[in-house]
Amino acid sequence: MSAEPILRVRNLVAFHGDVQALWDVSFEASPGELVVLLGGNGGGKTTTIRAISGMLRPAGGSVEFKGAPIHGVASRRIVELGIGHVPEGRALFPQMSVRENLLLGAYLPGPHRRRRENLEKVFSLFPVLKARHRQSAGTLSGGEQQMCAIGRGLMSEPSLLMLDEPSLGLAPILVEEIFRIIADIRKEGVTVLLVEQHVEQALEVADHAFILADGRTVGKGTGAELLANPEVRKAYLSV
Amino acid sequence: MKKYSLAVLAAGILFVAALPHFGSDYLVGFFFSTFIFVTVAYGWNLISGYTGYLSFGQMSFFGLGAYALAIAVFRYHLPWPVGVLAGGLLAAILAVPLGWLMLRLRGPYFALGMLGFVQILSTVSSAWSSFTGGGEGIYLPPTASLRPLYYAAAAMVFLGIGVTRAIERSAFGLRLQAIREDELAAEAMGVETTRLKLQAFVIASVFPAIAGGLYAWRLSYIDPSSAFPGNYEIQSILMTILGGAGTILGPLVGGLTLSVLSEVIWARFAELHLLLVGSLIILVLLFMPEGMIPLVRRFLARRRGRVPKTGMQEVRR
Amino acid sequence: MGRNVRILLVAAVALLMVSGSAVAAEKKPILIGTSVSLSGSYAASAKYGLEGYQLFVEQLNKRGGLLGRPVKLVYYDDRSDANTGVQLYEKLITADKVDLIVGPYSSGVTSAVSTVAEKHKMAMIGPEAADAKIYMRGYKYNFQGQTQAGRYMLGALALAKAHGYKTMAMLAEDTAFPKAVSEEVVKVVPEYGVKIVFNQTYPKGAADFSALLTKVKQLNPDIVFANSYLPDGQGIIRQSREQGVDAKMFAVAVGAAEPEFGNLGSTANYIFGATQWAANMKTKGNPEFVKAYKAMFGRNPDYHSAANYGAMQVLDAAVKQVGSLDQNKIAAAISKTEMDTVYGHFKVDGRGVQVGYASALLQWQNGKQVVVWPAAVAQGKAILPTPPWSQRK
Amino acid sequence: MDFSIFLQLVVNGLLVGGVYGLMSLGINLVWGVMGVINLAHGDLIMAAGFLTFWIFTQWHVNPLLLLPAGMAMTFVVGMLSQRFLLGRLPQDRGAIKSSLLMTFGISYVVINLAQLLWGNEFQTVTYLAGSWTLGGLDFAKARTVAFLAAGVITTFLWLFLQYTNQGRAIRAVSQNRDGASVCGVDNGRIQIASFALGAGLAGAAGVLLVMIFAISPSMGSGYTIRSFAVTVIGGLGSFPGALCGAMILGLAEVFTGYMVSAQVANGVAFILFLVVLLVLPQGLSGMFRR
Repeated sequence: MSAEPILRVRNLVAFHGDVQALWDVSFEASPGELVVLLGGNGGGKTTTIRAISGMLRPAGGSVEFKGAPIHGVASRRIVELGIGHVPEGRALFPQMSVRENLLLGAYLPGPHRRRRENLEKVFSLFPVLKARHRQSAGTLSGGEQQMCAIGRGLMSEPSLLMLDEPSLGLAPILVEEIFRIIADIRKEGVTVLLVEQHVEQALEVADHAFILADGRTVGKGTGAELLANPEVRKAYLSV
Repeated sequence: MKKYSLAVLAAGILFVAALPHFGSDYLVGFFFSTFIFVTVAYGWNLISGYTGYLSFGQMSFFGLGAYALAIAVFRYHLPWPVGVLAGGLLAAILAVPLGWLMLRLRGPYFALGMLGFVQILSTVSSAWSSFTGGGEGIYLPPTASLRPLYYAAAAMVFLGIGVTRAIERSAFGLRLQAIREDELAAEAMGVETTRLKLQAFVIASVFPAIAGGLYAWRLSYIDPSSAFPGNYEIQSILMTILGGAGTILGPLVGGLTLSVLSEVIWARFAELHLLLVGSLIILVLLFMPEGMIPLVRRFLARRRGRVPKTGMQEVRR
Repeated sequence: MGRNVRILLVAAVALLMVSGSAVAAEKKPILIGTSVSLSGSYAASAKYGLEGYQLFVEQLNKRGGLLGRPVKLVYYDDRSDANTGVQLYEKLITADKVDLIVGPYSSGVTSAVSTVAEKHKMAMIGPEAADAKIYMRGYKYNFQGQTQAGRYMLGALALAKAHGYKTMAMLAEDTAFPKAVSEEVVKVVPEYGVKIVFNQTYPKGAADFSALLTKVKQLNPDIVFANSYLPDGQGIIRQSREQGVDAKMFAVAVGAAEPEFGNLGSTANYIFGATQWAANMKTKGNPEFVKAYKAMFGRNPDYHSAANYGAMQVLDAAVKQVGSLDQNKIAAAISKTEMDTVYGHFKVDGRGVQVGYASALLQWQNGKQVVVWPAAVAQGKAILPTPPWSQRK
Repeated sequence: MDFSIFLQLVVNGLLVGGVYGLMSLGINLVWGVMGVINLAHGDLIMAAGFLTFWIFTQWHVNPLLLLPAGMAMTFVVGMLSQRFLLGRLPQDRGAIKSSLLMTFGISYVVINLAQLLWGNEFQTVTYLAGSWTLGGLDFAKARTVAFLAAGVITTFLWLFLQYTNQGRAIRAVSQNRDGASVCGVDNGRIQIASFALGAGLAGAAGVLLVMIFAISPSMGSGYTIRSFAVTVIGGLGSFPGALCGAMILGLAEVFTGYMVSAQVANGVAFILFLVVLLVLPQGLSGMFRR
């Protein structure tokens, strides 16, 4: 990797209550990269992301963002530092309008001051959200909800955006749409950390990918390398 | 271990049986009141401690029992034990449709729904004055001797311990605890939650009803505010959580502890009664939410150098 | 580790609660036991009653006590709760072994503890139980030391008759005493030529009377009786004004006799209230009692103070007459006692019902209570009819 | 029933309903954001009422001017309760149970402190006597003023929740905590703020209540249940629903009092609330949402 990594996770350990979920997770992402986390259910992908975004307190290991340690830091501070998180299941505010959902993305003081420009940017990225900005988020279709969630993540002006299963439960045509959007986001210079079930599509666009199993990093490589790896193909691409 | 607990039980029965022969009337009266609370607490423990449905409405059965006794004795001139048993029976009968309606509610909805039901019964008893005497109440002949009442209350406490113990060790009890831990999961596993909850609810209704009947006979006067005493509800809940909700001996241990404390509070800190009770609730919730019994059990296990058994209530933290 | 500290903390609080309990036992003095509603809904009035007891005991000891022994008042808080009262009297009689007992506050608590007194054969005068039913149960050791409820509104009825008022609406709290007042009024109104057109009760603790008063307004009665305590009496009068209920006469059974009724300001004027006692009444020893009370407690006594003081006077007289603490003889003596106390003329019938004490009537005039009936104790004349609310400031 | 009587009863019911609405907003907010029923709500209403009574009798201050004082007092109590008591409870499956019991403990403490500070008597502020007559209908002055004040406070609260960044954050936490977290909203802080705000609203209701009814330290639980009933009738988290529920309760109490009896009127809140709970678990707003 050429540049100094923007995100570096080393030997991360975490628990869900009394149950250990992460044993030893390590990976890194350079600025502007798209990094994909792969792995089966219970591999620890979501837990890893939640640990990075401060929603879960890691029990060991370290997380560094732009060279500074951030493990155990409150989620509010994480967002302030520039890490956006589009959680699994979208976590929208169903009874609020689309516009309000997006404005909440710009909750912190800095983004709040620039909320109008940011809103315009998101609307230009997702014209459909502009058309429906008065509608309550709970009444949107699945794909629109995902766009709303991503839009809300962008409102906080992140330099790293973590997307947890953005295409889950979407029709194939919408999955394409989501990947097109991810590409657009990268063009803006945002580093993207992606957790994805659609492994093939994800690896096609990934700069680097890491494989997690049972809470451990068990493999890594560039997107192309992994796509070519027969073991990976067997385990995750069912070919 | 088994012999040990048998010995404790025998000693307990002996003490309770002998108390009226050496203790003053005051002491007997004190234990009578304590047993009334503990009986209510055992009912609460079954529905809220084991099944996990927090009820603020056990006083509805208490009041029902009190009125059943008063009306049986005053209007129908029946002997008081008949009135007490009639109250228990009425409560069980009422609990079936009531539980069927109420147990569909969860969390605070159930808790406050039951509280609302107490208010409704209290409204009925004050509005239906031709039958219940309304706000004026019903005067009963004075109780000649406290002893039979005392023994009846003591018997209810033993019954409470026995029933709780039998339930905890049965499949029924395990399923109730499964409902408490995760009702949806229990249902998914094929537990007939509706029927089981209802059974627990009905059993739990009989205890306060009988306690209410004994209490009314002792008081020899009953009106809406004495039949549905809100502070009794809280006292009995506090006793259970202090001793340990969802344990066999929790209500008894918590009840005895709190009664002794209360007795002292009344005598010495009359003006601070609520403040002390309230603070005790807060302290228990903050510092020993599981109550005394699990704490003692863990302490004993540690002394014997054993890892504490991971029972249901120990996991639930 | 942390857990142990927490347990210690809980234990410390528990110990703190227990530590005050050491009670020093004193053998010598004659003990008089009672429970007092120091907390709960009766606390305010009950405190006056307790002070009446305390003053008498203090004076008695200055005079050399009873039967040559000093006297000590033992009391606990019954929290305005009947069941607690029962437990406390049980404790007083069996654990503290008091020699004499006197009654608690309110008809409800008195009714419950009367059975304890009866069971232990302890004579008890109940100075705060107006409900005569308590004494109609064939008890032998209980005596009513308060004007019976039925007599409270006789003065107001007499005035109504004198002014030729014909129709009446009556509201009462749905508890023993106010209902007893209502029942008696219903029984006697024909003698006064008054017809009751509205007679309803409301539950204890009710605050909104607007619905009931809308109905009363529709019936347009000459007289409104509120058989009420202070808060509900105030509420009914205030809301009568708000709803424009223009009766010619308003009377409140208990509430209007309390000084706090004056918080209603100008709305209180013209309102009548039954009163059992007033500081300036010419009962026996009253001025001295009021003076001593003020000196000891720094405030004026109210009628509860006087009633409880009066009960002590009767008990004292009975014990002195008997010359011992024999409860049977004391009970017999009380039942035959006929004497003038600060509260009035004490006399009970064969059942223990008070037949001596009678009620007077006062009216709020320019922010002051003026006794207007009976003529023997009247300080002024009743002003009737009450002007319509719309013409008042 | 005479039509003018009918209208008069409607006026009386709506005027009381306005204050019930204000009472219920605090319960609704706290429940929505935290899933907790504050059982001390009615006692905070009572405490603010007593504070008002006390200042009024000492210095004859217009009770409406005491709204900020009443609100501030209960706001602080609420803030401390959440920060040091409720916020420290373990967040597990038993959390609802322990938080309910905790607020109950707080309620006892508040009652006892009020008893110590202000005594046990019933008290009321006799601020405005009599009524205004409009079109043959009597508008009790104190009740009308309380109704209007409740309306103003409700409007301000609605504007705050709807249009400010913090207000939006409160609503966000009530709808999805994870979602709020990833936006940088500090859940713990919002919970403290919401609980304090809910308590502050109870305080406002208390200041207005003592202007129209007599209150005593032990009467809080009746108002807790009324507030809860209004919330259930209207539907959780629904502003118009809550106001609608409050009006319905006010009208139901007045009409039952007139047509049946005061005893039944006293219990009508519970009857309504149980019926709605069992028949329409989402409340009235749930009926319209479908």
